[in-house]
Amino acid sequence: MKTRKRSNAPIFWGLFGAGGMLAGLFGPMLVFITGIAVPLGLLLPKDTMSYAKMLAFAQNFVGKAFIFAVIAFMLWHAGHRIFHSLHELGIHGGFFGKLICYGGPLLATVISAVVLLGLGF
Amino acid sequence: MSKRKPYVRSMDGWWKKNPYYVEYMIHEGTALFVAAYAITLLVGLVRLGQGEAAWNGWLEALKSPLSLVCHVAFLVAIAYHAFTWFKLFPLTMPPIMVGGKRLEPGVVVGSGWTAAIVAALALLGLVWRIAA
Amino acid sequence: MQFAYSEKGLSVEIFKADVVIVGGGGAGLRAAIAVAESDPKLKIALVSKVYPMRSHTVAAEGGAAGVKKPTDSFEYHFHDTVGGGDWLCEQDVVEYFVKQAPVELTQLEHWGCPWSRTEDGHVNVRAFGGMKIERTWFAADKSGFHILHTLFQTSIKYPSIKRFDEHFCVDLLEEDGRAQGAVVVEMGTGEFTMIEAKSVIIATGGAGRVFRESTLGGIVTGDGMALAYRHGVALRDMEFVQYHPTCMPITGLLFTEACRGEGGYLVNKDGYRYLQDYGLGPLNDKPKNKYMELGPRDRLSQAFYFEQQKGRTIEHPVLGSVVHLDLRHLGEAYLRERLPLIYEMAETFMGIDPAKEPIPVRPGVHYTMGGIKVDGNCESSLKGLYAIGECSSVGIHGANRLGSNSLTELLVFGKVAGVQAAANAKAQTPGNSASLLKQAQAVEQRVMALKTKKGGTERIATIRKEMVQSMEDGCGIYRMEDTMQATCDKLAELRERFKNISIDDQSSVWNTDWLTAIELDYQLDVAQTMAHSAINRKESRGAHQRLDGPDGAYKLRDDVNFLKHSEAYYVAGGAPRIALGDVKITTSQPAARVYGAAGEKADQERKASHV
Amino acid sequence: MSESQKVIEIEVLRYLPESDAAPHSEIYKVPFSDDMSVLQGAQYIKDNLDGSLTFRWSCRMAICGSCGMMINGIPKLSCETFLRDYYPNRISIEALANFPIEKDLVTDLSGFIEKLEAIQPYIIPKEPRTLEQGEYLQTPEQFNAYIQFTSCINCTLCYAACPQVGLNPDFIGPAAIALAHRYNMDSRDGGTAQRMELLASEDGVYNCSAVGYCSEVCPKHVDPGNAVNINKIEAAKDYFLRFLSPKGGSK
Ligand SMILES: Cc1cc2nc3c(=O)[nH]c(=O)nc-3n(C[C@H](O)[C@H](O)[C@H](O)COP(=O)(O)OP(=O)(O)OC[C@H]3O[C@@H](n4cnc5c(N)ncnc54)[C@H](O)[C@@H]3O)c2cc1C
Ligand code: SF4
Ligand code: F3S
Ligand code: FES
Repeated sequence: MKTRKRSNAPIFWGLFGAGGMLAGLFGPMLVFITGIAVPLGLLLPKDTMSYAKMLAFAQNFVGKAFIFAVIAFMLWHAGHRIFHSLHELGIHGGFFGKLICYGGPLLATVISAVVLLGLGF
Repeated sequence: MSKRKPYVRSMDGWWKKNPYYVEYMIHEGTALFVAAYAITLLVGLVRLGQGEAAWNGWLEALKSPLSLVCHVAFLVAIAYHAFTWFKLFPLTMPPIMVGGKRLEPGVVVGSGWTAAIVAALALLGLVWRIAA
Repeated sequence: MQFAYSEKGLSVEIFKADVVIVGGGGAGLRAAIAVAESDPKLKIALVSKVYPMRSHTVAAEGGAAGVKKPTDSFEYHFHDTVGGGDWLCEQDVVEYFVKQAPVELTQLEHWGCPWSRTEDGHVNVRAFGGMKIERTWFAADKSGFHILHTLFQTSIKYPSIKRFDEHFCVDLLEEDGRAQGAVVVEMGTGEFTMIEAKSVIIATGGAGRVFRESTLGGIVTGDGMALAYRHGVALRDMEFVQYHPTCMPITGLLFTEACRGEGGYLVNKDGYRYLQDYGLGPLNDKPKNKYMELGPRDRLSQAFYFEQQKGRTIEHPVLGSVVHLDLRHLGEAYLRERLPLIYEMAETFMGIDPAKEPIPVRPGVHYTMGGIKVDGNCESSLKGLYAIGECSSVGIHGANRLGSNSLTELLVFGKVAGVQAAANAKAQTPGNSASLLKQAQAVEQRVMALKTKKGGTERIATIRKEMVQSMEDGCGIYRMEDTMQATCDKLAELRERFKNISIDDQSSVWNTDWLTAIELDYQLDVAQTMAHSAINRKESRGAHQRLDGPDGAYKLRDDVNFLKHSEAYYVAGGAPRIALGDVKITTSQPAARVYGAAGEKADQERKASHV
Repeated sequence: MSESQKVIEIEVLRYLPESDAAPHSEIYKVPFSDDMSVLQGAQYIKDNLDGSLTFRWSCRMAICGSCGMMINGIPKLSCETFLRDYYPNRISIEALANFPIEKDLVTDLSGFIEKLEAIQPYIIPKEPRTLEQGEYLQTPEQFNAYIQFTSCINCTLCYAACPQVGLNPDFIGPAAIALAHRYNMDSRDGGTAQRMELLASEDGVYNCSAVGYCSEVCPKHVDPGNAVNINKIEAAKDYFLRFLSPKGGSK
C-alpha cells in the first residue's frame, strides 16, 4: 500500500480560517470606516483616525492585537486562497507561487509585529 | 495484451462549465480584494510607525478618488466574501444537534449572517465611542 | 500468483485459489467472510459481474427475519415458514435456519449494520406478511442496502479475499467428478482468466428477469443456475416464481411489504379493502399479522387477479390495471421516518405524494423460490460445488417464500457454505492444472465464437422481448395447460433462433453487447426449466396456481401426487427432463394453508392437538 | 409507435478505445413516453439503434449506484432522471467527469475503490463483544450521529462534481471520507486514530477547498462535503494535540 505523508496544511488552513472569519465578521465595516467614512468625513467624528488616537490605539494592548490579527490573518487567508485558485486555474506557481502567497503574509506578519512592538505600550 | 486505453479528459476551463463553479471562483476571487485591503492597512501601520507626518500623508492618500473607488470595490468584494463565508457554514462546520435533530442549514446560515451584522455594528459603535 | 499462458493465439490467465465464489451479493460476501474466518490461509477468489455493492441484494427494502421478541419462538418461525411454503420445505433445513437466524443477524450488528432501534437502544423488529409475530429486523426501508454494504465493507478487512470485480463467469471447471474452478472474463478487457479452486460456491442470485415486469435489477439473469444446470446439477422447484403484490406498474419497481407492515391498505376502485373477500379477513383497526394486507404474497397477488377478472381494478390509461396502496392515514412524518425510500420513489418516479394520494400498484415478478438443488450443507450433487442465496434451493422457501426470510437465508447459508467449502478445500488435493487449462481454452473458444461468428440476423433484444412476453403469458400468476405449452414451444423456437444472433459490437473492451448475449443464453435455459416444471405440476400450490384440469382438479393442492419437489435436468439440445423428488418432513404435516381468522382457528386446533 | 409519439434527441459522448483516439459525440433520436428515464433512453439506443453503446446499470431504482452520468453537464443518476424534463430540447449525456473514460459512459472506478478500501471501512471494535452477549446498544443520539453517512451508494457523482478530484486524482475524495466519518462516528467503533492517518495525509481532507458541489449533487443526501470539512477540524486537532498527548497522536 501507498505510504502517505502527513500534511502540514492544518497550520495554513488554520490561519486561512481565522483570516476568513475576521474578514467576514469585521471586514466590510472596517473597509467602510477606514476607506470611506473617515476619508469622506461621513458619520464618524472628524478626528476618528487622527495620529494621536491611532497611536494610542496601537499602543493599547487590545488595539495592538486587533491590528495585528486583522492585517496578518487576512493576508494569510488571502494568500492561501490565491495559491489554491492559481492551482485550480491550471497555473502551477511552484516555488515562486508559494513564495509570494505564503512568503508575503509571513513578511507582512513580521513587519506588523516589528512596527507594533516598536510603537511601545 | 490489454486493449484498454482509458481516456483522461482535460481540466482546462473546468470552472466555466457550470454556474456553480463560476460562483465558486468569484467567491475565491474576493481573496484578491482582501489582500489588497490588508496591504493598504499594513502600509498605514508602517506609516504610523514612521511618525505623524507620514501617517497624515497616508490619511490624505485615502481621500484620493482612486483610493475611494478602490475602497468601494473592497467593500463590495469583502461583503460578498462575508456573505459566502457564512453561507458555507452548513458545509464547513460540524452539524449542530438540537434535541437529537440536526439544525436546519437555513437556520445555521441565518445565524452566521446575523452574527456578522451584529459584529459589524458593534465595531462601528465601538469606534464611534472611542472617537467621541 | 497470476501468470499468462499463450498457445495458438489464445491466452488465458491463471489464478490459483482454494475457494472460488461466483457472485458478490449478500450470499457471496457472507460466504467469503466465512471462508476467511475459518482459515486465513485459504485463498479466496470472489467473482462478480458488478462491483459487489451493486448486487441486487442492495434493492431489498423490508428486512430480515429472525426471532427476537420474548413472545416469539423458533417453533413459530418454523411453522410460519413451512406453512407459508405450502409444505414444500425441507423441514430439517428450516429447523436449522430459524435457530441460526438471530445469531447471524446479531453478527451483522457487530459488523456495523445500522439496524433500526427502539428508544432504549435495542434492535427493533417489524411485522411482515405471513409472519405470526414481529420478527423482521430492518434498517429503515433500506435493509438490503445496509446488509450488502456492511458485508462488502467488512469483507475488505480480510486480505485473503481477492476480488474479481466486474468479471463475468462464463463456465465452471469440472474434472474427476468434482468442481475445480471457474472461467471468467474481465469485462474491462475482454480477457479470460481461469480460476482454479478446490471448492466452488455459486451465489449469483435470482432469475426473475426472464419475466417482463419485475422488481429486479438488470443483472438478475440466472447465470449461475444455468451454469450448474449445464453441468448436470438439478434445478429444483423452478415453477415457483413469486409475484409481489405491490409493484410500480410498467417498471415493476417495488413498494416494500413494509408499507403494509406499517399499516398501509390495499383498495380497489371502490375504495374497498378487497382482501377480506379472499379468506384474509376480517378487518381489524390495526394491522394484524397474517390478516388482510399482512397475508402472504401469493394470496395477495392472486386476489389482484380475481379483482381484475371481476372488473374491480382501476383502469389507468397509461399504467393499465392497478389497485391502490393507500398510506395516507399514516401521515407524512411517520412515512418519512419509517418508509423514506418509498416516499422518495413515489415522488420521483411517479410524481405522487404518498401522504396525500394513494399509490397505484400491481403485482410483479419478484423472487425465484427454486434454484440449484443443494443439501443442508449447501453442497450440490457435483462434489465441491456449493450454491447459496436466491440461485440455490436449499429448501427453506418451498412453494412460496415468506418475505424477509431470504435476506436471512443469505447470511445463514452463506456462512454454512463458506465453512463447508473451506473444509472441502483443505481436504482436497490440487487438480491437474494442465488439463484444466485445456478445458478453459475450449470454453474461451466457444464463448468467443458467439461474438466473432458471422452472418447472424437475429437481434438479442428481439429474442429477449419475445422470451419475457411469453413467460408472462404462460407462467403468470395463474397458469393453464395450453398457454404453458405455448410458452414451452416458444422457448424451444427462441433457443433455435438464438443460434442465429448477430452482435453489433466486435470489440474487446467492455463489450456488454456480447455479455448480454451470453446472459440471454443462460436465461433461455432457466426459462425452459420454469415452463417445463410448471406444466408438469398438475396441481396448485403456493406460487404455482392453475385454473385447469379435469373438473378444475388442478386448482387444488394434490398432496398424493405432488407433495414432491420438481427437479429439472439438462438435456443437451432439447427440453429439460423433469423428475420428482421427495420432501423432507419432520414435525409439520401438510394442512390447509389458511390465513386471517381461519388461520387463527387452525393454529389453535394445532396447539390443542399437540397437548 | 403511434404518430403522436414524442421523439427526443440524445447526444452521447462516445469513446471506443479500440478505434477512437478521443471521444466524439453522436446524436440519436429516441421515441419516448413520460415515464421514461434517461437510462431507458440509453437502453432504447442499445436495443434498437446501436448495440455497442456501453453503460452501467442494474437496479433502476436509484440504489445500486451504477448509472451515474453527466446529464447536460450535471452529474446525475440516469435511472431517476426523466426525459420529459428535457424535452423538447436535446439532452446530452457523457461519462462522469473527473474519471478516465473506459468506453462510452463507463468510467474507470479502480482508483475510487482503492480509496474506499484504504479508509478501513469496517468496525474496529472499541469494546469487543461476543455473539452470546447480543447486540451493542445504541441510544438515539448515538444512532443519529452516524446514520446519515451510511446512506452512500458509491455512485461517485460527488467525485464527478468535485474539481479538486479532477485536479488531484489522488485526493481521497468526498464519498470515501464520508465513509471514514461514518465509522468514526459509530459508537461501536474505536478506529478513529487509524483512519486519521489517511485523512490527515497529503491526499486527505485538506485537498478540499469547500467547493460544496459534492453535497449538492449527492442523490442520497449524505452531505459528503460536510464530512470532509468536519474532518479538517478533526485533523487539525490531531495535528496540534499530538504534541500534547503522551502517545503522540497518530504519525
Ligand atoms: C426489490 C426487492 C426487495 C426485496 N426485499 C426483500 C426483503 O425485504 N427481505 C428479504 O428477505 N428479501 C428481499 N428480497 C429478496 C432478496 O433481496 C434476494 O433474494 C437476495 O438479496 C439475493 O441475494 P444473492 O446474494 O443471492 O444475489 P444478488 O444480491 O442478486 O447477487 C448476485 C451476485 O452474483 C453476481 N453474478 C451473477 N451472475 C454472474 C456471472 N455470470 N458472473 C459473475 N458474477 C455474477 C452478481 O454480480 C452479484 O454480485 C428482495 C428482492 C428485491 C428484488
Ligand atoms: S456521497 Fe452521495 S454522491 Fe457521493 S458516492 Fe455517496 S451517494 Fe454518491
Ligand atoms: S466538492 Fe470537493 S472541494 Fe470539498 S466540499 Fe466537496 S470535496
Ligand atoms: S440503475 Fe441502480 S442507481 Fe440507477
